[in-house]
Amino acid sequence: KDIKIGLVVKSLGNGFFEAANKGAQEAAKELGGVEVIYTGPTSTTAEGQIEVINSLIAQGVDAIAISANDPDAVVPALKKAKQRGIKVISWDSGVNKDGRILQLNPSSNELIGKMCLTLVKDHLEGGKGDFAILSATTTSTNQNIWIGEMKKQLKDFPGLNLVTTVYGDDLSDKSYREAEGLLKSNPNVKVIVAPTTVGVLAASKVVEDKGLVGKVYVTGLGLPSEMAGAIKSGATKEFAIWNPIDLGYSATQIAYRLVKDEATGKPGTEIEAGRMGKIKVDENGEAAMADPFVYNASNIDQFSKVF
Amino acid sequence: MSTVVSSPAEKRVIPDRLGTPFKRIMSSWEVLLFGVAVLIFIFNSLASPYFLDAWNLSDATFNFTEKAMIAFAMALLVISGEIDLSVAAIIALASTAMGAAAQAGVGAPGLVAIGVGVGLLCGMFNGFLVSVMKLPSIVVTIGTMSLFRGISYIVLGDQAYGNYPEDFAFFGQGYVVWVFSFEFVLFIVLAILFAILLHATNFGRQIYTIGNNDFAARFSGIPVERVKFILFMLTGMMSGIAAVCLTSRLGSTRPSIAQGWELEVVTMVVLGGVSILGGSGKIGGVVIAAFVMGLVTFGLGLLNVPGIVMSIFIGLLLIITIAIPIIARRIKTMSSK
Amino acid sequence: MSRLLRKRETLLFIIIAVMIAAFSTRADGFATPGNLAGIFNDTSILIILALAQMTVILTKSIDLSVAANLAFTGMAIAMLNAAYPDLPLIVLILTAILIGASLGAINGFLVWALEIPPIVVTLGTLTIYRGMAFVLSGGEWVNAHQMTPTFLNVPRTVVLGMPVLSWAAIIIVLLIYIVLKYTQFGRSTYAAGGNPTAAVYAGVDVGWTKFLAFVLSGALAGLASYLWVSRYAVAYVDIANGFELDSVAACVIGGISIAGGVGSVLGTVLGALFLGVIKNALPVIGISPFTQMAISGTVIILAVVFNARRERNRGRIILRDKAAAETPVEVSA
Amino acid sequence: MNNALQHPVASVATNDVPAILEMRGISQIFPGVKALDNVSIALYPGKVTALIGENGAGKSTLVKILTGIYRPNEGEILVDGKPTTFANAQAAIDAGVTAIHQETVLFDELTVAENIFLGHAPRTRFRTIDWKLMNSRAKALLTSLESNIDPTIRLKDLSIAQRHLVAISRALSIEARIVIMDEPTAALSRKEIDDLFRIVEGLKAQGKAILFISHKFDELYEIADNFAVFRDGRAVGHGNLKATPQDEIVRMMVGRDVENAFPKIDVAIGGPVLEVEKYCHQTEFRNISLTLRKGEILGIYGLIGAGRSELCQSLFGITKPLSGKLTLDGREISINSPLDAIRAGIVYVPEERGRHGLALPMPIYQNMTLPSLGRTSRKGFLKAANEFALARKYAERLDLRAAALSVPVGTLSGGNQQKVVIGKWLATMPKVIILDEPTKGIDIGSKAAVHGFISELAAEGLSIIMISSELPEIIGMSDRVLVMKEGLSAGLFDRKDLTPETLVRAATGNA
Ligand SMILES: Nc1ncnc2c1ncn2[C@@H]1O[C@H](COP(=O)(O)OP(=O)(O)OP(=O)(O)O)[C@@H](O)[C@H]1O
Ligand SMILES: Nc1ncnc2c1ncn2[C@@H]1O[C@H](COP(=O)(O)OP(=O)(O)OP(=O)(O)O)[C@@H](O)[C@H]1O
Ligand SMILES: [Mg+2]
Ligand SMILES: [Mg+2]
Repeated sequence: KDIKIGLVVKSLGNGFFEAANKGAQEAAKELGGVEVIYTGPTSTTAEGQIEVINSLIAQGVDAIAISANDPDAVVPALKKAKQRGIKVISWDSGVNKDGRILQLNPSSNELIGKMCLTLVKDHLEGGKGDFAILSATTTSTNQNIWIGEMKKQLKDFPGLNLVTTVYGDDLSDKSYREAEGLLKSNPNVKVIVAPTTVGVLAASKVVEDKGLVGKVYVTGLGLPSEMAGAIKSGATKEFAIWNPIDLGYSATQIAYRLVKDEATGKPGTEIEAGRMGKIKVDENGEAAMADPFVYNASNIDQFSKVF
Repeated sequence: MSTVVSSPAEKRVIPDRLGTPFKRIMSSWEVLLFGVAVLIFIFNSLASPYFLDAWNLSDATFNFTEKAMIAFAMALLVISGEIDLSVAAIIALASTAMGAAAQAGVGAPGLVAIGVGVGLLCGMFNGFLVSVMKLPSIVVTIGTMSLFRGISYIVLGDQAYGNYPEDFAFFGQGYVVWVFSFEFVLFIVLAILFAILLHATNFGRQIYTIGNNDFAARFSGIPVERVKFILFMLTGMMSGIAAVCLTSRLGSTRPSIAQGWELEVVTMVVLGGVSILGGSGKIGGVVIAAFVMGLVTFGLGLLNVPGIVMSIFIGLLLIITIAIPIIARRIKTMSSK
Repeated sequence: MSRLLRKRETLLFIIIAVMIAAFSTRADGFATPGNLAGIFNDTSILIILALAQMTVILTKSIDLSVAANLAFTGMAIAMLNAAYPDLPLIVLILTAILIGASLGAINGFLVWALEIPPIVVTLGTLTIYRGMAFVLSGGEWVNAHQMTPTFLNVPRTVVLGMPVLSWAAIIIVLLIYIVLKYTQFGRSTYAAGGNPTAAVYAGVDVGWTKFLAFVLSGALAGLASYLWVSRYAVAYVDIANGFELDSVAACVIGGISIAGGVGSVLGTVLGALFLGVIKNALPVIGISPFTQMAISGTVIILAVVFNARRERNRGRIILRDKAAAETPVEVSA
Repeated sequence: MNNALQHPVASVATNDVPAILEMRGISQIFPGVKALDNVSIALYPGKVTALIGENGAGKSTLVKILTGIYRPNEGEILVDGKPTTFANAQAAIDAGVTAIHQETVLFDELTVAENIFLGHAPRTRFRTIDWKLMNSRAKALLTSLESNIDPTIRLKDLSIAQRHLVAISRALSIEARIVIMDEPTAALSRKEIDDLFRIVEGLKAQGKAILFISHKFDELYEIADNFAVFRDGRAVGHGNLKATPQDEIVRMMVGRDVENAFPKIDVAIGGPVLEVEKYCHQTEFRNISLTLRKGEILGIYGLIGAGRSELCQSLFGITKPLSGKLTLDGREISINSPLDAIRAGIVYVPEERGRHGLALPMPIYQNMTLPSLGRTSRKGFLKAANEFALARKYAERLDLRAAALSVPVGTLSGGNQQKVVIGKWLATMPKVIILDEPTKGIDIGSKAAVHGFISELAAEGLSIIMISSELPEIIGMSDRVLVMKEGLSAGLFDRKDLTPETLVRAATGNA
């Protein structure tokens, strides 16, 4: 009988997660005897994810790998899964400790925060000046963590001045308006950094539309396929993202090993993850995959075809 | 007709009712809907081997119990000719209030009181705008929908409230006996209470009268405004109760909680055979509609159909079930002509 | 003059002007023509959708599926553009209008032929259309680099000092104004919604009028879908989520009666601009993003209260002339 | 079932010219009522045909068929001898039929000009509506009716009489060969009626056929050439009006002597029950005082829109008076809601049965017990058995005809619906009952029953206020009559002074 792994994402219809699914399917094929059920709610709500988790539990899957909409709210449902013998890990957007065995971070949060600040610095002339953050919803776990990290590490980047943080709710029109308003009320802002694709895209559209290309830059975390246009227009010079395909791949690999009892996922242990090599679990039960990778005009065409 | 003036001729007896009770029941909307529910049940059992399992079915009830609680009150409101689109926002606000109280160390009973109380207050605010200020409820509640949820955003921002007391978890996660969760039992109890209120009391009769003809209701001495106010209050209170259950089930509160539920609740009410134009509908129908929606989403979920595709099914189900009786009536009048 | 002042539109206009003035004290340059033009441009799509919604509301119906229609149609033409970059833009735009109109026709047909209440029909199609967008795209996005430059650039091309997007809104406003004011269909919408019985007596086909209103609403949503997708250079399932309620709110603020038969194009446009100004101003004057929702809710409620106050029974004044003759002072009351 | 031969076409045989329009064997069935039963009628160019019949005889129904609003269940319509079907109102307009309907069905929110021209507005050469031309034409039409209504104001700002003029203008604005007028004069004063008649003469001269409906015989004899009489949905007579005496027509109409129609019982009238002193309302009425005594029937007469209903509704707590004093059984009371009124023992049987009186989709028994639920229920819980018992009691007393007490009241005939409304209020056991047009739109049999019933109630000691626009009814039933004109009292008349002339003169203010 096949091993069934439920890959639960924040919401369906998001390029990032579609790419992660690609990786998961790749891992499934590689491992053999694994069926990956790619699923998620219609909109990014915890209630929707709980319904999805319940139906996975009912189907008796062997493992659930979830990118959560809310780190706390899904915990009761995941605990129930655990009681029924299902191995639960979280990836990308994490779940509180008692809801999962381990959390697979796309990269370490610290590194991501640092990467964002580095991107900002690289876009600023002389590495000094004002910048602002355009985030997703006010409740997105990982965005909030990264913003927290950026604020924490700001002292290591002496010339940078964070003016404000605004929220576009991952909606194109709202992000657009927020970015527009932000530039209006803070004309000194030279860089907008958005740790979410919708945000980077909308902000670069604003820069383009306002004829600010070359004066204001947009950067952040986004998928190459979605960001290609912004790079071409010049609103964005470079941006970063880890590889979501690898993320889905690793999550599936880890879930498989846990189901097969080839790993425990206990803090301090290591887990075999196919082509990604060994992944280490730290004392918080978190694991980091790899550094974010920087994309710019030189490599965008190559990667925008992939994810 | 040879004589024009009516003569007080032989007293004719008018029967109370026509037909047998059996015939009356068989021709009702609820029976049609029940048939649909049975079909879905059978289909689900055939389509997925996991469907017929007591615990799985018990889990599935969580898909609809909270929404259905609100739907009961909403049904009364819709029957009276009004609507409340702010119910989901009331959940958010009530849940936020409970969260804040929990951080301050309030225990489970206090939290329940706060959740229900905030719901009640929100309902009173809606009721005030509709029945005292005489504003159209659909517009008012579009406004309060943003207002109530907006207040949660002001309070919580990007934060979340967690750390609810241990015993608070019972309302959303506890089981009363065997597979029957507290929520499910509460759902059944509320269904019975609402059925009694609507179908067996003077108040229920007043609701129907207002929905059928609120002029006639006013001309008959029914305090139309007061009844509507009470119904909004009741809907707010039920939203508060749903907020208690949902918050307890999630164990955390964010301002985005229960986003989009208002339309699902209205769908449930309409699917349950309550006329959106007011004046007719039964609680029984809403109960069956709750099961239908729960079974459809759960069944399709077992087949791993994406949620958004499920919503296509729900949309079709809504339109088709409303259309069937209309088409049937058309065909009947056409063939009789 | 006093008649002009008594008009709701004038008052709404004054309120918007006051708001802009107030905002500009908090944010320099808010009231500059350039910025205001920007706000107008930004509100264009809402204006178009609100006009679509208004036409339907006038007939005593409601179209909750406009935003879902936009999402589906937008996805369809974005995919079409990505798949066949050689298709001329005009074909794409016409396709968008056609698809939108067809979806509107489905709503209209259900309302007209089966007499299902519009709110039920569009509550159903709201989820169906968005679901179809998902099925169509398989959840994939259509991104900027997949769209052709013409497709993307036309709405932002500046013609006579304004982007085409703004012009599109202006043209639609004029068009709808003419349709509602000067065509038989337009007047029928007012008649069908204002007094359905009387409409039947006057030879107006109420069901058909509703059908046409839904088709028009759909067509406008289709047009808006192109504008949206090209403006934000991306198409995905969730675009324009929640806009159905925004469009209703714009109508209500603009004084369109939800009970049908009452309202003006100018009112709707002002209602949409009112929302546009607020949405654009709040981020600029540094209102916390968390407060914005509560503010817009409050504003909607206030607008409704205000509108209703003015509506309150001036009623049937049999004695008005008499009273006027007896005590001339009372007239103004 | 086609016995058209037994019902020869109602027209005047001496006409040599062919009819413009002919209806043959028309039947119209509503749930519970056969409104028209195999009637035939013909209209001739240059002639005014009077359509006469009691309330509910089916006159308006015929008008609605002719204007394409109803499709008859049986029968055919011939225009210029060719069979035609009127699929909708527009089809009728296209066929050259225009009508002033009995109820003014117009649009409150649209301007006067638009109300007149909706559906056939003048167009510019771009096929768009020509507002300028429309306004000027509307102005011209209104001027021809000697009215100075501004065509650009909204209809909602007009009085009832002005609305009626707009409705008339609308009918005249349509280029038609057949003009139907369903009680066009009901809300008009004498001067306006004269203007209208001048226009009718003009239409006659142009060779148009006119169908004229009115209950006022003097008007009919003044304007009509031919007549047709309906009774209970059947055509019972026709001929040349001027050659037929009024008595004969009345006999055709009601099928018996009129004097018997009002079975008023002589009652010893007691002391005052309800005293109204200087009742004033913001907009509807002023300075109305009246005294209602035990066992008395007080009639209130006036033209439509005189404010009678508003007065009585404020006595019942629906609207609030601005000032005034109300005394019941010697104690001053204040009534702020219908519930107060019901508790005090004052009830109101509204004029608009369907709108204000009944919840049509709900069962008969539930409608009947609505204001008495307190008595039929226990501790707020419904007791169906009690409800049925109460409903049955009054249903039997009023001789209600219904299939069962649980059928929706909307399925009953008009007269039976009216019985339900009256029963509903009698069940509250009131002291004072206000009847607003109690026999409006109900068939002759029921009407006599209602009249008999009203008399019985008075004899039992109930005090009754009866609003009516029908002179015979008001004269036949009332002990005293209050006449209202434009919101003011225009005189109080004792039974001995009641003549049609005095009442009409008081109501219209014309000599
Ligand atoms: N839409 C309807 N549904 C059911 N019954 C109706 C309808 N319209 C009319 N009737 C009934 O048909 C009969 C004829 O009504 P109609 O309005 O034609 O009378 P009328 O001769 O015009 O009376 P009046 O002089 O009061 O205007 C009445 O009994 C009335 O109640
Ligand atoms: N100026 C007006 N504007 C709007 N509606 C009016 C006006 N005048 C009268 N009406 C309507 O006409 C109806 C009759 O008016 P009212 O009750 O004052 O008169 P009435 O003397 O009772 O006449 P009747 O009962 O014969 O119609 C009312 O329902 C009222 O709504
Ligand atoms: Mg009539
Ligand atoms: Mg009246």
